[in-house]
Amino acid sequence: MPIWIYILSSVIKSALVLFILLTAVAYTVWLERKVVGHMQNRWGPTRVGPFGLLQPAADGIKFLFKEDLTPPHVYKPLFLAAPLIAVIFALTSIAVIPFGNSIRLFGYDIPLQIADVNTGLLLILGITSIGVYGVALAGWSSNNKYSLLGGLRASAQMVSYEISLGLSLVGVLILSGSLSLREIVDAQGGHFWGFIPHWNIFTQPIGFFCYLMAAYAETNRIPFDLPEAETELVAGYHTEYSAMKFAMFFMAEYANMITVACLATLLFFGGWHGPIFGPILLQDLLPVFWFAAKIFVFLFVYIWVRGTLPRFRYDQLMAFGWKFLLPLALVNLIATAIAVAW
Amino acid sequence: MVPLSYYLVLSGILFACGVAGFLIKRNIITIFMSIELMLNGVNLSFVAFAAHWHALAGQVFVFFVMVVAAAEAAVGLAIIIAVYRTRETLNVDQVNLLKL
Amino acid sequence: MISVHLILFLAFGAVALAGAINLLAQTHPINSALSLIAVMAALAGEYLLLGAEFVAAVQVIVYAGAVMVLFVFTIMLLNAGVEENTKGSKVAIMFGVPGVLIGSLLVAWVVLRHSGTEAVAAGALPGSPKTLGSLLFHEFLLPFEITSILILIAIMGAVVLASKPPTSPAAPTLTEVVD
Amino acid sequence: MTANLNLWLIPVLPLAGTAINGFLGKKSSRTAVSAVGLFFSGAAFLWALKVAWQASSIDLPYQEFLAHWIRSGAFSVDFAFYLDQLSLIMLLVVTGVGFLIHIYSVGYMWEDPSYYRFFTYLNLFMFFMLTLILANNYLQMFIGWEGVGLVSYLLVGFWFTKDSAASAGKKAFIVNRIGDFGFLIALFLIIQHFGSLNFTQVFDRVHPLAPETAGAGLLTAIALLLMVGAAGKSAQIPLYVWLPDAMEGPTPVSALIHAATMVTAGVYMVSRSHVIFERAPVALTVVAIIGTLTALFAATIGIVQTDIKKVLAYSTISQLGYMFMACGVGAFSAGIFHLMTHAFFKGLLFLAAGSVIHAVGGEQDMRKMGGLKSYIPWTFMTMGIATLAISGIPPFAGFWSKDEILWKAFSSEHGSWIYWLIGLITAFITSFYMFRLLFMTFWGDYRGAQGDDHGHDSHGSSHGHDGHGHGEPHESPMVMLVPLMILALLSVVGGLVGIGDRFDHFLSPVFGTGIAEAAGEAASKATEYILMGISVLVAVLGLLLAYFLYVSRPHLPQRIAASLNGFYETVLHKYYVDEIYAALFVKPLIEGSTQILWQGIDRKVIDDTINNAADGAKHVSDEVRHMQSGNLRSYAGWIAAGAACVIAWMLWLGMGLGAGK
Repeated sequence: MPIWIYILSSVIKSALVLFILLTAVAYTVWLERKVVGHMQNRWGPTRVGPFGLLQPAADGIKFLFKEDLTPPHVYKPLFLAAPLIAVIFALTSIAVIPFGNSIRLFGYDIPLQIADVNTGLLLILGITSIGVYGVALAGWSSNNKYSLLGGLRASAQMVSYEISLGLSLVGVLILSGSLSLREIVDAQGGHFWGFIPHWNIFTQPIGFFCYLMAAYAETNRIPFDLPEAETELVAGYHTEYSAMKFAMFFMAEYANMITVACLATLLFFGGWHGPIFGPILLQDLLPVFWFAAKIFVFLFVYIWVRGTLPRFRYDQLMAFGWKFLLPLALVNLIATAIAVAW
Repeated sequence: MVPLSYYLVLSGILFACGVAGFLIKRNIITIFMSIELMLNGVNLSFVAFAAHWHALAGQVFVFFVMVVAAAEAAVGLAIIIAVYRTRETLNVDQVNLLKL
Repeated sequence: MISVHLILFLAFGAVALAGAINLLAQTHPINSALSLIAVMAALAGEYLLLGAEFVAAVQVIVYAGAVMVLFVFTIMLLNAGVEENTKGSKVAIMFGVPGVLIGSLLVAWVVLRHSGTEAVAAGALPGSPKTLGSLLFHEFLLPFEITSILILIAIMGAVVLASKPPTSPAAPTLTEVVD
Repeated sequence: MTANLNLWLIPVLPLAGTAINGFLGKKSSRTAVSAVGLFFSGAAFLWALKVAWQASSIDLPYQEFLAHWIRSGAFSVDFAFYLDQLSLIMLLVVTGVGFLIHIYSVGYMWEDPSYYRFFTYLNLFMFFMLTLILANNYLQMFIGWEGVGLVSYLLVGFWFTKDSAASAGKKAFIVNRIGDFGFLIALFLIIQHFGSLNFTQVFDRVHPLAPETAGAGLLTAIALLLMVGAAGKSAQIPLYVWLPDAMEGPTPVSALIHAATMVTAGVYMVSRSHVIFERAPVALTVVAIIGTLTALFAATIGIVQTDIKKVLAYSTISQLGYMFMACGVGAFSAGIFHLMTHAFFKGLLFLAAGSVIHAVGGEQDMRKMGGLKSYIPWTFMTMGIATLAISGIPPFAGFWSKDEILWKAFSSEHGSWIYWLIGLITAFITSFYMFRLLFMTFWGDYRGAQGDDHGHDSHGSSHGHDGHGHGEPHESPMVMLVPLMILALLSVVGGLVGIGDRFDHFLSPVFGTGIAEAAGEAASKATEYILMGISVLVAVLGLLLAYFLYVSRPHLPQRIAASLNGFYETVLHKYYVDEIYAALFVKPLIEGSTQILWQGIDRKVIDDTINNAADGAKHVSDEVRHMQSGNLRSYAGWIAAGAACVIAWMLWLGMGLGAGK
């Protein structure tokens, strides 16, 4: 295709994806409040719009119009930079995520993916690993002991669980023999003897478990949300933040959740694979639907876990990461390698 | 197409900056960072040469350098922490007693 | 595409240089650390230009993602402030800086004189993970194993060194050693 | 060598005694110490007797291998023992006389504060001496050689608190070193040219060589060097000076080491290597001349000595001279014969002298004695016998051996009438001064101080014999007298073994029915008897002269001395030999060492080199130290500068190569 079409399509896809993502973030928040509310015998947001569906918009407006105050004694440049770093890297990592096969528009078949990097997985890992800086710097720059502790915890925890995360993925990589997400998904097409889908979750249950745990820790979600443990450190690393900056951290967290969900779907649940039927257009859109559905499931699980589990102690967190999760991932890796070698 | 010498010059400058940082910075952590900077400069020349001579060994070397750098960072920062515990300072100019 | 390649090279190089110089210019270690991260990211870009995509990814993950996080962590832990400007050593100024200048000038001269103008194509040498892996596990197996032993020793050393009091900050120092 | 004689026991037994006494003696009682000492030396003696008895039944020489010692290439040395007639005789003499002297020492040293030390040394001496005798190679012999030298040093300086004793010990040691030097060089020559030190091997390789009649050669050199060693050990000119001073040691030591056994080691060594000497006529002549001169020289000094032990010391030297004269004329068996008899009567003389000294309470000056024969009859009798024996009055032992030597000196083809004449004169002088000693000591009336201090405290407090004040001279205890009597008996009958050349025949397997024998047949029996008569006559003349001068006319000697004053003085001062040596060797040595070696080389060269090096290093490091300021950044600065230099250098090299291409 000509270069301009390539660029044009990229721009359009980027805008589209960004819009969808932000919306998703917003409604994930709404969903969380609703679900947790019901779990706790509450209604959750109801006032703004039917079922409080407009609540996210209200929140956004509120964030936007709140006074953006910067406390004295903070280290300004980094205090300002930290939320940007967090949100930017959170949003960037979505760029390499494929939502489905390519679709034909105007005679060109356009891949449903912003950038098809053949080491996409590594890229995502790298971006998430850089995302740590957002939290850490926020905690340090806001010159407040709670924030600092939060930042320290965040950086330590993220760096620790990154290892388990990477190792838990290696099993999948061995099976699919590629780092390109698209190829990984393609490798999961088809079924075992007819009816069981050829998904990695069935061959890599331990790997999936490790991934899930590590991902929860990476995203600082319950039960691993030590960096913002409100009972100990007022609000952790974003204690000093308010208004839009706080919103950025918020968005970053949920965007990361979505990225994780996408990765889980792609790596373990066969991505957009699913029953295809109906007319051409439907056939083109169904994969995206399946993909979204799977992501929704994961988000729900996130919320569910939050509603259910208590918070770890920090030493328990570290012990779990280093003494249980990492060895488990290693065992899984070795087992997979042996199995493949046969 | 970029001449090889550009890469080499770039890496050389980075390395020189590292050395200079080692020379003029007082903070022990910064000095440590300048060491990492030197290593990065070397890595760049490794990769450039690898591409120039079509020898992947260069990139493998980069891995080893990285691994060593990581290990060094771990031990070095642990040492820095230990030093800070005893001297209460990170300024190398004040850490000039050979034993304490 | 030649021009694009050159432009990208110059851009990344400019970032790297700016970062390196900023590393020297800044008086606060955290700023130096961030500028160093910038340098590493830029170098990752250069690696991509050279086709060493895997190296680039590892550069980002290990260096930018782990080693530097460790640095930042240490800075935060020790709450390192702006470095005071002490008159430490005349030697470093009298001999060191001229030495650096002379040495780098000599090297630059040699490089420019002898390396000629052979161009390196963009992605000249695609270092795909597969090939690198096979190389690493076949020809460089022994160094690989030795390195792993080195890492093991480094882990233990870090733990021993940093874990004087019971509240040990050593746990994170282990992390990047492993990835 | 069918039977196993276990020769090794003989040296090892005294060594065990040494160990026990040396380690435990300090704590244990005198009785225990003496019991140990006597037991082990006696056991050695008994074993030696058993060996002698067995040896008659087996064929000698008998060798006994113990262990490998040195094995370097073709050259090897073993710990092994060698027994033939020669070493058998030495064995019996050493163990027998040694044992007797052990017994005697019990009485003599009883009150000495370091009694156990004395017996430790005595046993140690027995060990080394027996090693020397039984060695089957020169190196093992050399061990014994050095060992006896060491023990001699220890025993001469036994009362080391006394200055004269200490210095006498040192003198003995040093003078012996000179001799050992020659001995060692001889050994090196032997190793170089014969590739072995084993007696049998060396002699087998020497045998085919023709005698070096025409001038000097290798064998002559070896023989002369060996003779140097022998002269050192056996106190021959010019190395005899240590022996008179060695009298500072306890009297039993003088008897055992400096009369009976050790000093004869030289003679033993020379006759042991007779094969070499017989092929070096020049060396033989030198030996003979040295022996003869020593005999005469020492005898003349002996005349005027007044210290009873000094007299005996000089007579020992002169008797040793006789032995070397015998060896020099090729009559080794005669030398050994005289060695044996001399061991008997000279040992006896010393012990008797010791008994006399003991009687008069540590007094050694004969002018303070006299008239003792009524006080100490046993000592008098035994000493008289010994005197008759040494003077060569038949039928006592000395007569036979000395007459044998004189006859050989006259008749052997190596000998000449000059040796005989000098030997005869020496014999005359010998009998004169020996009887002088006897008369001055036992005749006349007691000139010693009664009860009060016993003259010069030559033995000081350490002697332990002035512990109880001597009222008047008293006889020694039985433990001291018994050895005297036994030795007296031996001095009477000991010579009879030599009648009719039986001794010669006994030793002939060792020395071969060599030159001396043939010569003996050549000369007629008549001459032999005439010469024999002359020597007896001379001896009697000496006796009469001594009686005339010291008994009937006691004041004559002073007048004679006064009349020929200068000569008398010279002789009294032993011809000023010590002074000459001091002037010639000792003082230049000390001066040289002080001025050149110590002040010059050690202080100026060595010390200054070291010190200056240290100071230089100190100064340099004072400067360089500033480099190591402990400041990290300055280190980095040095590194950077060095790196720049290295880069420049490598570039320069690259230039050179580029230019080269």
